[in-house]
Amino acid sequence: MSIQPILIAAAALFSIGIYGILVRRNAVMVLLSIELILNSVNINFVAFNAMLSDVFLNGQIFSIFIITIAAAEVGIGLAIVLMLFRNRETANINEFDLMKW
Amino acid sequence: MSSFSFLDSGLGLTVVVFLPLISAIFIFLIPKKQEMLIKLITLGSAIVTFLVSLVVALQFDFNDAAELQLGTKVSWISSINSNYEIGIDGISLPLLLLSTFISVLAIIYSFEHLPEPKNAKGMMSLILILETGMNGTFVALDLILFFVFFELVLLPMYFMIGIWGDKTVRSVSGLKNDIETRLYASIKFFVFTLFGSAFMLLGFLGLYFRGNKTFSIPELIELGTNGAFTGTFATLVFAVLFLGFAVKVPMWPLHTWLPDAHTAAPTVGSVLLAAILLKLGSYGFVRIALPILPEQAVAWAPAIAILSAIGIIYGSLACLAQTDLKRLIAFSSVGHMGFVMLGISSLTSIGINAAMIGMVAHGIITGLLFFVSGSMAHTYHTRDMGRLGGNMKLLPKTGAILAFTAMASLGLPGLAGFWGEFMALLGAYNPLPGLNVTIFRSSMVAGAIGTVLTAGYLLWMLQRVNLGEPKEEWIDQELHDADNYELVAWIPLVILTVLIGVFPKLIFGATNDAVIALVAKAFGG
Amino acid sequence: MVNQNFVNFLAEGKPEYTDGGVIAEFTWLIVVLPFLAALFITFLGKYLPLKGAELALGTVLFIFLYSSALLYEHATKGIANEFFINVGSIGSYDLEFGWVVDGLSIMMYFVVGTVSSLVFVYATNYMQGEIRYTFFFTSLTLFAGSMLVLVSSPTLLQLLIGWELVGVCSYLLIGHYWEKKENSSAAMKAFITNKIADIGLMIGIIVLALSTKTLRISEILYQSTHDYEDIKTVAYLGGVLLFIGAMGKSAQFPLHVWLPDAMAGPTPVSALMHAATMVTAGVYLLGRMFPFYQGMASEALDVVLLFGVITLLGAGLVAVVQDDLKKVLAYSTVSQLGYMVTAMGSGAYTAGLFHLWTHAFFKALLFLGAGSVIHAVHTNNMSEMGGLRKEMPRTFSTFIIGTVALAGLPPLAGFFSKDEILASLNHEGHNIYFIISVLGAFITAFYMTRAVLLTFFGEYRGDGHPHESDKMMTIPLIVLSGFAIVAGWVNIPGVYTGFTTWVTTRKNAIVEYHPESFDLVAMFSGFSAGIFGIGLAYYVYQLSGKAVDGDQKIKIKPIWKILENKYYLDFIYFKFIIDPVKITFAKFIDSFNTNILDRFVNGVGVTASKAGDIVYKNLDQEGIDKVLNLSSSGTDTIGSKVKLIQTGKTQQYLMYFLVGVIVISLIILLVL
Amino acid sequence: MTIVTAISLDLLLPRKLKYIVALVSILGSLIAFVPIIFQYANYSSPEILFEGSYVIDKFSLILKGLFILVTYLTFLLSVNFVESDEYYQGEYYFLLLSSLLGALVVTSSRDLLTMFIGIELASTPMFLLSGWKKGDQKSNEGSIKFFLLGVLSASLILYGFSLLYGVTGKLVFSDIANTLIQSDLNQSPVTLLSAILILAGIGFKISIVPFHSWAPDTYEGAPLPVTAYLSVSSKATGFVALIILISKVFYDSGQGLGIILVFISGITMFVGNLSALQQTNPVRLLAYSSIAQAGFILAPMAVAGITSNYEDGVYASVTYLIIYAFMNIGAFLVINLLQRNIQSDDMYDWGGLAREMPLAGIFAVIFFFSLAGIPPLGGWFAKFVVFRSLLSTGEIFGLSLGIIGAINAVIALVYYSRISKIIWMDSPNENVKSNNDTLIPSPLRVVGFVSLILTIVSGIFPGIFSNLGEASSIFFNS
Repeated sequence: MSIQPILIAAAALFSIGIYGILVRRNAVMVLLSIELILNSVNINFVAFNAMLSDVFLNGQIFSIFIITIAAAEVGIGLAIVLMLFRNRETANINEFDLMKW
Repeated sequence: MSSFSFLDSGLGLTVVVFLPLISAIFIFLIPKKQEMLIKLITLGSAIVTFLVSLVVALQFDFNDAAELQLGTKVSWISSINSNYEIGIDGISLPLLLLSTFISVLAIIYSFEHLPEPKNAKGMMSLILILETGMNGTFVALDLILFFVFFELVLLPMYFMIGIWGDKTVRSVSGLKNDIETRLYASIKFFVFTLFGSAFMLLGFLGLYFRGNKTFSIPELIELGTNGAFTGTFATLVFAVLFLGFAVKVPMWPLHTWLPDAHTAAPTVGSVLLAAILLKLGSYGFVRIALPILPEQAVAWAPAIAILSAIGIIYGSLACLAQTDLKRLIAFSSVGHMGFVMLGISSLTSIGINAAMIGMVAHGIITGLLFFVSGSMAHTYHTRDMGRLGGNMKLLPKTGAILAFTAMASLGLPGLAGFWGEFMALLGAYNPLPGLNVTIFRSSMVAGAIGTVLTAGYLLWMLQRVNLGEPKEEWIDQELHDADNYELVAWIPLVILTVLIGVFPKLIFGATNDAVIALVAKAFGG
Repeated sequence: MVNQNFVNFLAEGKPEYTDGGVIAEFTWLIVVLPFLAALFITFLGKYLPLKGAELALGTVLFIFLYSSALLYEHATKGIANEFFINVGSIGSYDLEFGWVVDGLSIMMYFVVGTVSSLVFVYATNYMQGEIRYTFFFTSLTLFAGSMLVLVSSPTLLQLLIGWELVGVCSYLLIGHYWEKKENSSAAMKAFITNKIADIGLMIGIIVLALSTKTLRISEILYQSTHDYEDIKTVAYLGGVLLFIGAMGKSAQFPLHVWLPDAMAGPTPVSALMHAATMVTAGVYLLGRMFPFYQGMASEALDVVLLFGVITLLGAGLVAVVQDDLKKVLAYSTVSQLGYMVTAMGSGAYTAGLFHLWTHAFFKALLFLGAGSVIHAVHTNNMSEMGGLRKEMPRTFSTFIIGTVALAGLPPLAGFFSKDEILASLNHEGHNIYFIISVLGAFITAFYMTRAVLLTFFGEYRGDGHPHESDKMMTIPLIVLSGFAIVAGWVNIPGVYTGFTTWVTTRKNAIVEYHPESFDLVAMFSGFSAGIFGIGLAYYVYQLSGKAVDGDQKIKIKPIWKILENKYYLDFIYFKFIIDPVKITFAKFIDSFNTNILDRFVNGVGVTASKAGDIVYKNLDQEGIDKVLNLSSSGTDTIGSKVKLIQTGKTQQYLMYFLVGVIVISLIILLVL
Repeated sequence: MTIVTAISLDLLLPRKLKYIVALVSILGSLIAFVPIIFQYANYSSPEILFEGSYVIDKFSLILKGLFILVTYLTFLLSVNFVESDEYYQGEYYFLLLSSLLGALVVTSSRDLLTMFIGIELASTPMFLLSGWKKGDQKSNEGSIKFFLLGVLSASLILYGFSLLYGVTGKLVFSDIANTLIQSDLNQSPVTLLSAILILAGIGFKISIVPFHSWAPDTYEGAPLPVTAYLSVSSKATGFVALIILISKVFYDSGQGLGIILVFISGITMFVGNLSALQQTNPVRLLAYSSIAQAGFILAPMAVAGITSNYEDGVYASVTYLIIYAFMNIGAFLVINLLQRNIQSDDMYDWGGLAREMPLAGIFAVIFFFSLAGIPPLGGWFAKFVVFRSLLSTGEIFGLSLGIIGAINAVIALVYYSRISKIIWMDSPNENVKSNNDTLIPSPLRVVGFVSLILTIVSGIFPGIFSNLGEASSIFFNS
């Protein structure tokens, strides 16, 4: 089967993620959107791997690394969000604008 | 110039350049309390520096003044092929001596005359760093080295003006709220000069890349005089060099930082500024811009001549309008440096010689003028000539020296100032063949008129400050005439003024051959 | 253009002379000594019994003796020699000082020596108890030195130096009483006026030096008398420029304005500088360069002649209306200088110098006499004098001698010199000028007689009891009156013309007309003019009633007014030159500096920080909102998005990010 | 072997007791410095590990050395800060060290995967550290912004990588480059797109316009030592990655990229400097200044991208990085010192402070004017090599960028001179309370003098540093 649909799907996922990052107010949702982006990247890698029938499976290895790192990042992200929530009783990232000039 | 005849390993010059810096660092380590110790060390090192420079001068072979002597060439920044290359010839020697000498006097003066906030430690170390910068610029034969020293003087002067400067608040045209003179002046001075030199650095790099990757001035001169640099490239490079040097000189219309800096600076500061820092620019023209880019020099000479003529007239007229004593002298510097540049622009051996002696003379005379005016401002707590008067009666010694210096400054024959002016005019009447004679002769006439205006404002200044009956506000006041520190600092300059005036060979003896060689090499004239 | 018969003359060779031997070699002594003396007087004078006056006196006496010795040597052997010291070279030019010993300079040495010795003696008494007594002698000595530097100079360079030094000394001396503003202003006026003239001299020197490739006067003269091409081209220009310089020092119209004001100085100063020495510098310059003028720049001589004649008449007329005794003498000096310049202009080298020589003596005499009078009555105004001949017999008699000498009656000095000038004018065929000069002689006689009558005759109009001055003052008067009588006898046409040989004995030969015997036309007219002038004045101021009313009789209102205002020259200068420069231009430049240049510079700074403000606030911090708001104003769909987007900073930053990416990719993929 | 040392350190650390941690990590970072020196000393040829995906050459060694030294200084800076804040010491050092590890990895990484891991490893800990002042809302806010943008940038980088992989099927840079050339895809949209995405991602780390917006806030919020580290080390990491990628992967598709970079660096200078002019908060000022400096560091690479004369570019950038690192840390130190005495976000409260603490005053003069590039302080040489490499080819982009640089140097002087002016020339501000804490704790003293000496030496004998830069560039391109 051709690779285009998959790539398009990945791109779509990427864009949705971006949209989410920009539009959702809740920090958690933003984190999730980022997850989406990372997954789109994963799809890319796997798809390419398949397309190129890469014997070293570089793509798949890469995607595994990405998954792990994504997990770590979300962890950190949640930690920060928690901390914020503790201090501000809100997870709405748009309310964090102390440091206007 | 390409083949060096090293009489020694350049040790002497190295000492002359770096001894002050070293002692400055040493002074940093001495606790503030021991003022006397600090002052003595400073004075000692300055005197030693001066003596060493004298020794160097004695070693200098005057029959061979055209050659760069007593220098050395040690690898410095190998990766860009920039070397610690130093040496002196007849052109740089007098200026070097001037610089070391004036520094000594400046230090002697500031022994007892530190403006608020006293802090001898700071002031002394700044003077020493400044001296390193000045001496270094005069001996450096490598563009990068030259640049570093050229810039090294900025910081000390910036702080000298900014910390010890005049604290009166004044309004500045174009700025909404008023500002302390010293702050405005210091940053103006700093930014102006950096503006010039930042572009100058680009110019140096341009030369570096066209001149098969060397920063060595002698080698570049070799190349330049053999026409290596031509066309738009050369025009651009000369333009930026001009910018860098002309700001320092300062040439009209890049002079506006000067009056403010001088008015704001403490006495020692303005003395060093007038006596030596201004010379860095004109020296740069003679040492770098002219011989490396002769073609462009010829192309630019008329412009420079016109600017100088404007500077002369402009400066003198501005002087006539001043009520502030130090500001008046500052503007007079614009006029006098105009003569220097006029001489340089003529591109003849006469003109450039005139410029050289003009630099030295201006250094001595204007330095002295700033000494005197500074200490008067210190005594009267005002520089407003409207309030001064009868100074001759109140402070006879100071007044007498002021009068003498004013006479010297208006180019009185028999005193140092005369040679610079007269010979500059002499050079400008017959510029290098091929230059537009009309322009130069009219600039010469302008210069000649300038001499009259100069006499005018200086005599008027004398009339307002020195002569007449003292104003009653001073009569019952306790005013101190020049004390010994001041006299020790001033008398040598007076003597020097007379000596050079009567026996200009003191300067020409060194410069003439070098200048002739330079002109012959660069312009074949 | 080259004066042809002159070149022919040269073929015949120069007059005889020797190198002068030791006495010439050591002439530098008289030049250097005054400066040393001045130094000592300044620093040690206070501690000496006579407050340093003795040092000054010793110096000038030495000068006097040495110069008389020289003069004797010269009169007997004839000396022409010059010595050079190299003080450095610039380019191909040697800068040389030195001293020249020849007829001209020796004559000047002698004049300077004699007059200054007498004036110094006079001054020791006259200045007694005056403020800054010691410093006065310092500057007086300095002045003598500078004058000697000037007249002894073998190079144009040294000439210029002496020239300006003389100017400065005059500044010091005129402004001696600088507590009062008008005095220091007068000093400034003198200095600046001279400085202006010096532009001419400077440029003239530059022109000549560059065209002849040398600064040595004798060399320049040699070239100009041997038809060198380079100098020929600039000869006229150079000649006129040099003369402009001379106009300054020798107070030629219209640059004479400084001299009358210079009377603000103490009288001895006026006697020394503004009668005998300083003002003769210009004439000396013309004399020194005379071969050049004759050889190359004879057109320039016409200019010289013109100005000379104008001066001698104009100044003479003004002298008539002066009430200030010293002013009368001042203007008469100007007019006499006019005579000398006229002589030079008419090519009468010897005549000019001869008048310089005689005039030096009797004018010094007159000034000192006036000083003695003023010293007695404490005023300068003749309207407050009168009848002093009884109180001050010696002053009176000597003053009379001076007057007669000046009026040009035989056998006194003035007669011979003035006669020679008239003779040469007549010989050269300058008829109008001749007539004017005769008229000038008449006027001279008139105003001098007027002065005498107003001062010494009638009854005393001032207050207090004037009495004869001290010996120290009267002796110089007597000596000088002696000179005023005999000085003319050294050059009597047909009888004894020693003076001519003196001054023409120099390295560069002079050719000119020497009257073999008296030119009767000239002699008669000059003489009668003198007599007539005296007679008329005597009639107006003595026979017909009181002397003070004399002015009223001859007063022709308009002319009188013009004269009293000195042709409005000062007015014009101040109105149209000094004030504009000093006030208008200067102010303009200053405001230009602060309001244009500085404002511009500061403006750059301000603009930078403004730009910073914009960049930071609008672009860096909320620019994206702005951009999007702009774009959003279009369609609602975006607008709705925008509402979502621009709500907070974090997402705004994210927005930045992506917009950045998109923009860049667009640029790369589409543009590049 | 360097990396081994570093890893072993991290493994060691958490088990240690808290108060030792600081000591150990400081010592550790020093120890880690030793093998670097040895390796550099007896360097023969690049060591290639994991079939070319991890290379130790002079370039990497020099930068490793830089990173370790910087981290060491950061530790010293931190000591007092961490002590003032009672808990989580171990973690603090651990996080810094792991970030260092990431940086070290990046220097030698020669394939997509390693580089990605390195970058992540370097940046992830910083997210936490920037939020270290838990009570402080600014700190939180800074960290969340930092985090979100960071992750976004990471994902962009990843997307770019994935595209590259997709196009070539390789991970190792050299292979990728070869494939790109062989099947000449250098100018193909996909390659360029990936290049852009990667550039954007890295642009975030080196905070160039328009990816800089997080920097001021995060810098302001984060604890000062962390800020110093951010502005020096992680910026450097980004640059290392950028340098490697441009000159190893995209060196033939440079044209368009280069031109874009030229514009970016020009704009970055202007935005950074002009914004810095407006700052009264010293940290924000330094933030913007570091943005402007990024523009300077980027410039040579940008021009190199156009002329594909990478040696000069790398040489200039690396030299600049090295000198910049020390003077910038010094600058942060100065802020730290002054704030210890007068706790304020407005530097105008520090009027005349130098009278009380002259040493800090001298530090301020040296470091800030060095940043401004005034001889004989190190900064001038950094700027000089940049100008040199810009003018070296004499083509128009370089020239114009040089002129822009010159103008910016002048602008920068104004705000760099401001702090010195305030503390030396202004009169003390009465209504500011000072906790008269003028004495300087020894760790900070050490930091101060180390960076002082390095700054001055690099100014007076720039030979040393420029040799490092040169060596790195030459061996790097071999």
